[in-house]
Amino acid sequence: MAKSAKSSSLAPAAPAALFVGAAFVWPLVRLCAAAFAKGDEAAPGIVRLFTDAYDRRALGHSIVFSALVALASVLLCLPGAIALARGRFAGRSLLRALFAVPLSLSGVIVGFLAVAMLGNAGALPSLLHASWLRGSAFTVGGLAAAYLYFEIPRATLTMEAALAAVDEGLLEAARTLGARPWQVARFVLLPLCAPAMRAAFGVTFAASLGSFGVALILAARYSLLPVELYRAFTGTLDDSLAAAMALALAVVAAVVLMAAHRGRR
Amino acid sequence: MRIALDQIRVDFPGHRALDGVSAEVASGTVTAVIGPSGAGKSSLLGVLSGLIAPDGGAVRFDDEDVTSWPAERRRLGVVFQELRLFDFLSGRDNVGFAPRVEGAAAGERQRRVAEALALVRAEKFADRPARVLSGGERQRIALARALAMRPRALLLDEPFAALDAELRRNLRDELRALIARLGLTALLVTHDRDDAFALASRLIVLRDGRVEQAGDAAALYRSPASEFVATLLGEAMLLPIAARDGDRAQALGQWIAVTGSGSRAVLRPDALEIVAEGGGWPAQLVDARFAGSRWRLTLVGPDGHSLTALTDELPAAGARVAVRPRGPVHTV
Amino acid sequence: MKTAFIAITLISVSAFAADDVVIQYDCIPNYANWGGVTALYKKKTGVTVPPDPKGSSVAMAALEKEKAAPRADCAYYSGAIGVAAAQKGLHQPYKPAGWDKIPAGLKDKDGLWWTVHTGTIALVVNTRALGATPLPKTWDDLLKPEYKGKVTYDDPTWGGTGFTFVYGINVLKGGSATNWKPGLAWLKKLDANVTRYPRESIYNDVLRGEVAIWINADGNGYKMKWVDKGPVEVVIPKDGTVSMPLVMGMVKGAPHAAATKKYFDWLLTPEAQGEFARSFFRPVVAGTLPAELAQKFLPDAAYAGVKNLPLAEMATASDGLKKAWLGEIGKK
Amino acid sequence: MARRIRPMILGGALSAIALAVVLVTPLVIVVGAAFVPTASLGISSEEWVAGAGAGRAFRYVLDTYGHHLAVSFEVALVAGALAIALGAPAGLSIALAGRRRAARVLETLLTLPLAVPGLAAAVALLGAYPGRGGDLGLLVVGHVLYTLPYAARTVGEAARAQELDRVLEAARTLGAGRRHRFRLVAWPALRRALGSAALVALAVSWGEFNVTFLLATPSSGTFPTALYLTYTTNSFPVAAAATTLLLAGLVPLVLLALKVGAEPEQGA
Repeated sequence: MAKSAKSSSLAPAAPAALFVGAAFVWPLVRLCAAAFAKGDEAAPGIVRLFTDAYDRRALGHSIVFSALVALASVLLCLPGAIALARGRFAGRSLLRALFAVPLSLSGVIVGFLAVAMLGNAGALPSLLHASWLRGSAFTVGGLAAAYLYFEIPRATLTMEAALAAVDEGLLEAARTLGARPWQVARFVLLPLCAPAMRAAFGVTFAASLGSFGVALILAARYSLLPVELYRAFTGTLDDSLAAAMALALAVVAAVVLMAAHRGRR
Repeated sequence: MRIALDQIRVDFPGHRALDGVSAEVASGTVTAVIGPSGAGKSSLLGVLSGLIAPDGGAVRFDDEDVTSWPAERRRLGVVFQELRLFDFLSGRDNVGFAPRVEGAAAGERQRRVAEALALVRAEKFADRPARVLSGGERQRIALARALAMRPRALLLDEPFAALDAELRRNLRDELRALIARLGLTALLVTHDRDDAFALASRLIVLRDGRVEQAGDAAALYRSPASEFVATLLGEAMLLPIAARDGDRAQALGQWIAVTGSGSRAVLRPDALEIVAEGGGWPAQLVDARFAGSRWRLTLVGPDGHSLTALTDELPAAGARVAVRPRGPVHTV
Repeated sequence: MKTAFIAITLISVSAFAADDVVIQYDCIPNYANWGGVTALYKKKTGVTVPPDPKGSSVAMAALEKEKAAPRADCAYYSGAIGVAAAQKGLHQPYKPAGWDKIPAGLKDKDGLWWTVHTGTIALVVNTRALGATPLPKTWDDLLKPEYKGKVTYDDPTWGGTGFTFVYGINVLKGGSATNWKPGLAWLKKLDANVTRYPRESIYNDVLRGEVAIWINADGNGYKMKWVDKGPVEVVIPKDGTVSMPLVMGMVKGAPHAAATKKYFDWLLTPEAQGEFARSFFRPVVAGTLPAELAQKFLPDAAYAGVKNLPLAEMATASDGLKKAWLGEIGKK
Repeated sequence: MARRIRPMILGGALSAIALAVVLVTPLVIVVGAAFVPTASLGISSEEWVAGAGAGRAFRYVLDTYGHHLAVSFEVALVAGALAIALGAPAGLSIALAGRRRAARVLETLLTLPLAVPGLAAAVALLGAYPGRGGDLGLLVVGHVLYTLPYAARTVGEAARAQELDRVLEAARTLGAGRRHRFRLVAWPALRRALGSAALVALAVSWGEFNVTFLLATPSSGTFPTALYLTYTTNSFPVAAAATTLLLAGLVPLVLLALKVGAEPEQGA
């Protein structure tokens, strides 16, 4: 076999692999074990997660809520992402910076921003004299708005990166073939953007699912799994249930991300 | 420097890239390795440059076995197909790379860089960042970078593939003059016969990892060892031979002078001439177009065989003509 | 992997020098003025007692989880949770100087826990947020539809005050240490009017009017009214309520034991007790409640119906009642 | 040069600008609230400690949570350094190894943590290494888990974009040994990517909350955990001041990362 002198060895990657193994893979294995262990409870955490109506609903809420937020953010941000990826206009890099900064905000800040803006004593209700907005931060709608705020930067920048490869010449070709603007969008642009949108959906879904700070601060009566996980882990010391919830979050997020990134590169 | 390859074998998962290739590049000559894509050309270049360790066989520079030498010790000036310039450096710093790693003193470095840039006439744009140069400019810088190393030989991998026809012809002529002037040994890897004939005096024809034929370029063109070589090196019409009598053979009902012991005659368009009716194969003129310096005629010969001829003048329209080889025809 | 952690820990040397810190679980700055007390202690001794957002139940849970390698030095609990922690063997005995000034019923005979100040479960009402709805007078008023979405109490699995209320209302409604049905039934009815069961201090939310009625310690209400000048009134329900001692305990295996003992001693000094009093939590050491603060409390008559609950019984029932509350109300 | 009017781009740009305004306005209002003593926005509950003036709010935050700021700074530096030390060589060697299966498997392994929510990773870490909760080492490990993948990916993509494997081969044919190849080719080619990866790692660690919240204790909490404290227990101006301090660390890091990471503009 020609050991082509070209292919360099993967040795430099060993330390990083060992680290991720010891700090992530091994703990995840222990997490699975804990989730399936009964301990002094009636049944293993993973079973109780699905038999207990409240916790099951929290898991359901988390998945549905994250999916809706991810879908909304992808559709909302597609035009902007196309402009950022394809357009050459002044201030483009400034605009991208305005998205990059909020991207690095952690959930807890976004939760606080929501309360500051839409709380009972929030700034927006008084600035806009819209009393119906008062306290809306603590409703499901407020929670969705906060999550959307949290995901817009992520969706936009993920799609922008993926859209750089879109060949605009195809749109012009379609026009020369008689396609009207909406037909160009529907039959050429959308298929071209589909991989980027799928990737962005995966990333925003996983981020929403795992987002803990926003839910902790707004903690409306709409139960979300990360908060129940926090309660199980710190409040009732139910390690097996906490492990099961953590495992559920991890598996759902990983599966959706893998599916969204199928066929990338 | 004389380069010799002895029974070189290279296996990659799933296929054998080079299967016992032996060849020689005489010192001071320019040899071209030609073959379709997948024939093993780039593997050969990899083995020569030291970037690929062969599974078998030996590489010798002037009778010294260098098979195990790493690329950085071989001092072969390689101009890659993708050029592979250091885009984070200027043109000038690219050219200065080899002298720098060699540890040459600053003054010496500047002198060698200036000399290399002059050779390829790249002084004007040398100080701009490499990534903003045009295709032709990047090509010159890549060549200068190899020359600045004062290489023992040049390895050129499809050097003109990415350039447009006109630029290609200029650079080709310049490179040919440059190599001659420097007396360099060079090996060119290409799938384009025009490049091969323009630069190389000797050819090595590669097919599926084996040497199909090697030797003087003109000899290979005129007397190819196989149909593969014949069609690779030029446009060829292959006529079946009905009968053979010593150095004469009968094809399409006419007796013609032949060489070689093949069963089919290799006719080149430039080796056919148009004569009055009865002087050769009776043919009907079907199409004629002016191909730059000469006329390209398409004719239909006996029992429908199509013949192509390159001639200086155009026969009168509708005239009944005949086609005849100018000299002996090689058979494969 | 162990060595890697030690290496990483060594690299990231904690920003704290060895003993100029005391880690107190449940040290919420604007609850019972812990912010002011710890700031005063730091000014006096340079020792930092960092703030900690844990409620009493979560603090006890954290101590249980870290039993093998304790992180905390001491913990502050509302009511019986501290006694429960002592029963679980999480504390080590220490009788701070001034031990004898603490009334008998409010301290453990072995020094495993002791009361630092006391409060009373009451209704902390933001009148602006309540709007036109009249002030509730009794517990049963809270069940009326006009209080829908206006009532809140801390999740008992998070905070001790919440637990003290849940246990207390059960006793008031005829339940006992082992029979929780009356209390849970009443709380189930109240659930219709409850906005949310927070798992963090919502002092600011109440002050800003995010929340109308907060069932919590009376001291917080008085502080909002007199110190923060918020539109807040304190209501002691006519059909009785319960007192709530706030206890402290030293963690078994506390990393900074010496510093903790000095800290505990200081907490019972008139200076510290006076600082606590500024948040209208009644100091446990008699005579340290300044007169001008005392007269801002509701008249003693309002406190006539306040029951003192037997802490030991309450402690043993704590885990069970919390799970029952979760099952019936928390997780519905 | 005639610029083709591209309606799609125009529409897209406007919607991007609108979204940017939605994103930035709350931040501006909150940062503003930290400087302007807005009694209306929230009654200060530390009237006698923080006082009304903005300066007092910042001083209150620094007095009360200064330690958390120090821990955040320290954890970010250590985690950032480890992320680069482990991630960069890994990203580079994976990129240079090209199509081999082992390289692709390694690449997936290294980016796996990003697929899993921070909270779950923290629970897993505490489960696998009990008793180490609150130990700064575990906190740093949690942060490295979420910064190492960025470093590996950024460096790897930079190497692939510049076809570094081929350029290194060219350098070898020009006589450059291993040391020269690193110093004169790999380093200049990847310097930008490394810089941007380091800055991103610092920014991620500085703002990290999901992994940190369960791993931290009062003495080893980073500033975001202090932020949570101010949101729940302090007045609005103090919370706004704390948020401003966090942004003061975050914004420069992010903008610098963008600038350092940006490709040199094509063209003269």
